[in-house]
Amino acid sequence: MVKLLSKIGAFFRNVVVLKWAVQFIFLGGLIALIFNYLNIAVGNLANTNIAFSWGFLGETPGVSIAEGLYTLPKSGLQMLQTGMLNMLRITVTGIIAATFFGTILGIARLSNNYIVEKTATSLLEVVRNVPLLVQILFFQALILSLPRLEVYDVGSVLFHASSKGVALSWPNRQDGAWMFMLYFLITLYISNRVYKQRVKLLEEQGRETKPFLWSLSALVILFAVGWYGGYRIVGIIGFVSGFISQGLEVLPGIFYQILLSVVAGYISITSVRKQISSKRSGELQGKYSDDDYFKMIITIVIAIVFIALMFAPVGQGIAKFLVGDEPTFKSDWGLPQFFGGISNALDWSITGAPYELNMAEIEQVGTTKFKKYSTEVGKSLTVGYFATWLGVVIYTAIFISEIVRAGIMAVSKGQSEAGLSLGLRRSSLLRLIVLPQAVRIMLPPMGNQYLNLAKNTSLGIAVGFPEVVAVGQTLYNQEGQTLPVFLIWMIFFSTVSLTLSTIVNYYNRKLKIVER
Amino acid sequence: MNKKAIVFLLVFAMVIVACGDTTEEVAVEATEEEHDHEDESTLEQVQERGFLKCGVSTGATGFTEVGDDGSYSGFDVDYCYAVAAAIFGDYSKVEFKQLTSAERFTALSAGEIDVLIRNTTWTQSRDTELGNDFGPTTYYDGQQLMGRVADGLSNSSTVADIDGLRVCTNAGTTTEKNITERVGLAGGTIQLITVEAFSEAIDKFIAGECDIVTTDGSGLVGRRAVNDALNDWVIFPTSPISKEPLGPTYRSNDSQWADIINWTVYATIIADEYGVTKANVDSADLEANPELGRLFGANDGELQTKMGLDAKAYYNVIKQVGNYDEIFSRNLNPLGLYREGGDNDRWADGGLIYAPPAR
Amino acid sequence: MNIDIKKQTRVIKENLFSSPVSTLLTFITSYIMISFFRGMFGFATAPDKDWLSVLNNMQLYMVQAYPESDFIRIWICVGLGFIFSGLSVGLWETEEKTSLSKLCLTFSKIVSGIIFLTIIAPTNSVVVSTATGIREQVEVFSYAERIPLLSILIGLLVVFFLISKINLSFNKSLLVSIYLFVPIILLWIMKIPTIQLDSENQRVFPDPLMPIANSTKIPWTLIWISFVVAYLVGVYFKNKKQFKNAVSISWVLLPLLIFSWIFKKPLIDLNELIRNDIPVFIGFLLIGVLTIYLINNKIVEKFYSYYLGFLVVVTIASLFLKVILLVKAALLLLLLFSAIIPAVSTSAKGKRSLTIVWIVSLTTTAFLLEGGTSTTQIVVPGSSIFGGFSLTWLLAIFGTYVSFPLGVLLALGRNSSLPIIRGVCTGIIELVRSVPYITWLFFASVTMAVFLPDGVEFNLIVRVLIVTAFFSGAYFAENIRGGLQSIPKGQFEAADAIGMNTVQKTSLIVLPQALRAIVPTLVSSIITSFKDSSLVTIIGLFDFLTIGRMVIGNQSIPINFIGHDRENLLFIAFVYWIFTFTLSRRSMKFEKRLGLGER
Amino acid sequence: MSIIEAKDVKKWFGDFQALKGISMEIQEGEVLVVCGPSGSGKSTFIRCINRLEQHQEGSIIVDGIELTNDIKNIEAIRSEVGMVFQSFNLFPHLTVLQNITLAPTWVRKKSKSDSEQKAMELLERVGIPEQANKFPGQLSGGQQQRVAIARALAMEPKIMLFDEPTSALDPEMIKEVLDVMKELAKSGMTMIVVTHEMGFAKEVADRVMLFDDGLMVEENTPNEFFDNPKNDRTKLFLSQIL
Repeated sequence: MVKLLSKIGAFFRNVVVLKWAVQFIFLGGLIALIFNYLNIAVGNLANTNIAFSWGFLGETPGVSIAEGLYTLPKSGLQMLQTGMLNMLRITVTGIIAATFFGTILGIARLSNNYIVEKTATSLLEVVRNVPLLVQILFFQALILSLPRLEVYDVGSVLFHASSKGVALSWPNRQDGAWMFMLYFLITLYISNRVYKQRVKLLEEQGRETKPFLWSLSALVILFAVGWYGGYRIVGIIGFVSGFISQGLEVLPGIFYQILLSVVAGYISITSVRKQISSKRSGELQGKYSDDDYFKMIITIVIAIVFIALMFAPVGQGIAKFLVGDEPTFKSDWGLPQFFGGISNALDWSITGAPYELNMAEIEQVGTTKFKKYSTEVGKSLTVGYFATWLGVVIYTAIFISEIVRAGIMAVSKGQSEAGLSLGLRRSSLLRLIVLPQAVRIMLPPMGNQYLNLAKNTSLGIAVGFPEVVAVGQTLYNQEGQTLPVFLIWMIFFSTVSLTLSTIVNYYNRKLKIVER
Repeated sequence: MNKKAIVFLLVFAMVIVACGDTTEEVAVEATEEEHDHEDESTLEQVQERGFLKCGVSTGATGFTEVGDDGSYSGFDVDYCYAVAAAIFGDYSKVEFKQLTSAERFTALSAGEIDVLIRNTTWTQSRDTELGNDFGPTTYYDGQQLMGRVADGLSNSSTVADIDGLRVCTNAGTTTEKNITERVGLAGGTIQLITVEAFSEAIDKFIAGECDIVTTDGSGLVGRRAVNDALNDWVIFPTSPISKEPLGPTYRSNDSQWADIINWTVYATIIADEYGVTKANVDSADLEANPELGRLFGANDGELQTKMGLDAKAYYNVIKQVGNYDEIFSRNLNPLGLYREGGDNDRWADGGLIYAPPAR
Repeated sequence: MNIDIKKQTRVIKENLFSSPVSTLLTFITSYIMISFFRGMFGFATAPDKDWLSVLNNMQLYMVQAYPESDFIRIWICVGLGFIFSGLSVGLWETEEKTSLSKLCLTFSKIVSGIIFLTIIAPTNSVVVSTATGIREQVEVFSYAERIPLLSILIGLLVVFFLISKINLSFNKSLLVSIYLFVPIILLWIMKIPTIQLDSENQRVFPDPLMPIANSTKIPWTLIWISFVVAYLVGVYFKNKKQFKNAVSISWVLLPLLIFSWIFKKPLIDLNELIRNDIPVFIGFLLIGVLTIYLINNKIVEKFYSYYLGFLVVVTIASLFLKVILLVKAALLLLLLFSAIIPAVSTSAKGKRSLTIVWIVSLTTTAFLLEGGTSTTQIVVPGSSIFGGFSLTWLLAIFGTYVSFPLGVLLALGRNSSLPIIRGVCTGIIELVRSVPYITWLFFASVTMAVFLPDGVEFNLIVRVLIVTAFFSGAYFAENIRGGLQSIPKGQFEAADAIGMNTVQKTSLIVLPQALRAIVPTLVSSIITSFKDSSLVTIIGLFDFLTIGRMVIGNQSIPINFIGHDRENLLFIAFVYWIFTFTLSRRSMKFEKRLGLGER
Repeated sequence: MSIIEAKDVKKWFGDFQALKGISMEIQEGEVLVVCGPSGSGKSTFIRCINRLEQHQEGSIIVDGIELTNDIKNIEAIRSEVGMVFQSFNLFPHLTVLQNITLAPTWVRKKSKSDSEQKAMELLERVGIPEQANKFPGQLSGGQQQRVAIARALAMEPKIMLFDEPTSALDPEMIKEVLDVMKELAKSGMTMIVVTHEMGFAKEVADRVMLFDDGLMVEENTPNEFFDNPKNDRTKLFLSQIL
């Protein structure tokens, strides 16, 4: 008896047992807590007559949106899509602009010129210490204090700003633009290959092969060929995706459910097998620790949960979405539609220049006296877009300038001395020694700033820019479904953050490897 | 004594100290509320608490305004005061909660407020789906549009004339949907810019970002009276594109509470019918007008006491806040909103303001 | 003199015109800066701007609807803040000396700057005339105004030049009180137009000139005097380490005190106070002090574990029994102290420090309980809670308060060796961080109510604080994790090797090192919270920004400020800037000093 | 009776096998020097003895207690076994005195005055009593390592483990640390020392062991080990190191 008791005692004193017991108690408590709150939520929702449902995604919200893909969305999903695209539009252009201005400002802060340096510093101190929201509101007030768009302001202009927003001359996309863009990417790849090839030749044969000149001329030639119609070769992809689209239309929703389940199962099984085989090398018969077992189990459990979800209503919903089931979601983002869209965009019967440089145009609305900026020709930015864009770009640029400055300062001292002692010129010193290292220091904090920029676009709600949060708010004001909208926000923003950080991490890793 | 236990206690105490303040606050509130909710009627809760929690707008000229010392005034605010006067005999026992349009119904159903008097439109879906009930309409409003004469608009313009224009409105209300639907019916499209507060929409209109601004007629008239020095602004179409009856909102399933709110509104209307005002309520001839007598508690105020109120409850309302006409003219006349000839005139004069008899 | 000018020209040439590109840049930047200033000046001084809409609503801006009869509470809290600042400035006074001539040089630099700005300021500004609706040039800064102003400024310059000849040097920290003195003097002498209403509630035209906010003159002056006194006290006690510790602890506890005393209005029942609270307080004070002084006595030491066991039992029992809250809290505090007393109070110095800490914490607890447990809230006519600038600060400080412990826990969890806990904490941190703050605020304002049990209701501010706790907690966690990762692995191994358990390892070895590394982050995070709190305007909380852009622009009764939100926006931006700028500058200086002291 | 008994100890890191079956016995009061090329598993082995690493097969018995997953045994063994690290691992935020008194007060539950007294004695013993109130960052490497030894001794261990205690030190500091260790060895402490200081091994060791590739290649008395090694691997090792 005593022996048994002491055995039980020893069992509970076992480190491994303790470790997992603590964790499972924690997990159990957490699950119980979540379950409890979900229960409460279900009860409360029942009391207020608002049942949790995704139905609003398919219903017509009956509200129009200021700008974006669908200004008169047919379904809640289309409305959210519009908001998401608006948000992405501002994020992508904002990141590019903020990096550009931030780098300039960062260099300006290192400038020897007293006035330039002080101006950059005072800009930093002002922008950094005022809340972004106030800045965005201020920019809006600034644009609104511009003159109205008057009756006599009609015709084509290079640039025009008024209280209605800003209009710029712009290379407008023509029918072939998507094809050309794809073609251009391929061109970039080819010229990169040419560069590497020539460098290799240089190294092997030890003669001057002018890699830069070669790749540049390849780029120019291919670009010229593409611009005057050569881009139509990409139409092959469109042709293929047309077939794919037709093929996909036949497939029922259950196919996707099964396909996703099989993929999940396959991934989990291969990863478990990998883990098992990694400990099975010859005579060194490895031992599994409790953590290894846990990893295997959790992989399998996740896969099972995923598969189960695939056959639950969630999976059916996803499948419906992928099938592009018109009556349910009125979405244009199903897989057949997606490939159909590609085949439409990449059609080799399209001719003409891919882009056309247009002046901004102020046009008359119908037969009235009202004027507006043309949305077809040139580029017109609404006040909300412009204020938000300016706000987030300047705010982020300021932080980026600090990062750039710190990055360059961190490298420049000892490294510059070393470089100079090798006889490098100042320009090549910056290009070959300082920048590559500074970029490596700068990249992780830059990634954080990009994420902040993406999140800060949500402040557009204060100036009437219909990004995803503003649109979501309008939607739940109409339908009362706050919880689903909140979930959609979460999924969307998590995806954006994850994508951004993946990209940044990819480059980070790449640069690290290059360094070694 | 095991040292491990002490360390555990230490950490535990640290956690308590660390979140002490919020937990305490939470605990106090939680117990208070649990106590409150033991099948008590809203009236009992309010009386026990000692003040009324009234939900109002975050800012609507003429309806809810905050003065430079944080004091409240406005048409909706006065009705909150009236309800407090009826319950406590003291109009000042109100705690205002300023709510955005998005959170107002959540706040009401969660019990954060006792009554919502926040230019809220009475619609079927809100009445049925959200677990609310609506009191008598205090202000008959309707959505209209405002443009400039200089742009070629006049008060005979219609919704069809705004095809292709940029329209500003405020978010979270029925106006966004109304205008989209109406323009759609007229075969046009608009570019709709939605901002949070109506004052921002007006700013955009003044600056010229928007060609048209739309909201309830009362808001438009009010702002035109203040901002349009040139007499250039025009409100159209003459008959509003929607019906927006605004009035108090409360949780359903509490008829006693509903009666109190409803009859507070009716009392102001009836007093107006008899011409009884704040100033002359003491000299009102209750004998000659038995309806007034019943309402003001002359004969024991049996009806009021059955509601759970003081016999003098509605006398207090008129004495301290005033009748409908006083509330209206005090708050809305300065903005250029008048009752005469409109929907909000007395029913006898062709308006819609009508109260059931106090019998 | 001649050489001096030559030198100056050379410096200017080197700094501004060293190369053609540099020269071009100099001109372009100067042009942009000057035209930006002229634009801003024209925008701010245009006659359609009614700056009285800002001045007249100052009370609304600061405390919203907090009742005037209770303003004394706010003054006491602000005063406490200043007293502690004074003490801190005195205690951590720098040895740096500055002289009157240096000070005058700074002032003359500022005045010269203002002279330059006055000269380049625009004369006209374009506004839309309300009478005709046409844009027109309006004179905003006439030469008739400019020239007297310039002559005054030049006069000042001369005065400063003369004063600078006086040879007088004083301590740099003393400057703070001089800087504070200037606005307070201005409060007494400056007169500006103020809105007055006549008997019929009509605005009196033209606006009569009145001193700035009559009602705040005396409180501010008193506060300034107490600041100076506190500063002197601080200087006097400069070398007392215990005093420094006490002030540091008080800084942490001060917000709690302010919180409980601003929101709650305790009914002070003198009878009960004398019969219950004061004896309990004194009793516990004595027990604590006795324990501190006697526990390491050889005879007493033997009974330490019995004493502790007894204390644990009594404390646990008291938590379930119906005794006054002060006893419960004091017991808990005593237990906490008793656990650490034997380890700390071995030396006379340790005993003294511990006694001070004990007295301070017991007193604060007692005060907190008096305020915190009282059910009587301040009755605010209008809103349940005050708003405006006070709310902004409340959100910033309490956001940090609640998020810090959570951040520590999350960071520890993420760094844990236990996979499930690590996974969950990582998940929470990443999920919370990936979504913008504004969506969390929407969650607080509309969605959270769904998750609360029937009958439990949190004020929106409490809900916002909960959400903020998670949001900035997640950011904190990332910063703290950086601190944790900077601890070498050997530290853990060494702790293991001397036989410490996980809790001891964490609390004695890991956290002290990690937290020290993130002190600077703490300040910058308060600044971020302060700025981020402006977002609550979108969910309709009445913070500083909301009042400026939503409330004042809607005022029509009795004074009409409809549409005047641009000047308010500019004012808000300015106030935010002043606060964050000074705070970040101070923290930078403090950091530098901290760093120097440590190494 | 032997104080440490290891039988066929095996340890894997992932699929790399660090220990391939080590067996040994150490008597009380014995000083054992372990040497071998880097990566041979010598550090891993002594870290297994106080559970900084977990062995997967075989058994280790310290002072009659078997080292299992039982948390009670682990705690018991850790308070019997002191350890000194190559990189000192002093706690930088605590003074020298606090570093030493930390474990006695918190783990052994001794009163602070007692442990401070003891700490001062130990500091005298390692020869740096005047440094008691300095922070580790203000000391030299040799002084830090001596503090680390004092810290380990403060727990009054029966066994001391030294994991290359001198390899992060300058030559002149090595001597002062080795002197302390010699003194300790003479006082009859059971010690396992991983080191390349062959002079130390010759002078104080009772036995010397050579590890290679996770196996114990040779075990011998110091004289035999250096003058007459049995194994070719030992000869090679000695020829490289001497």
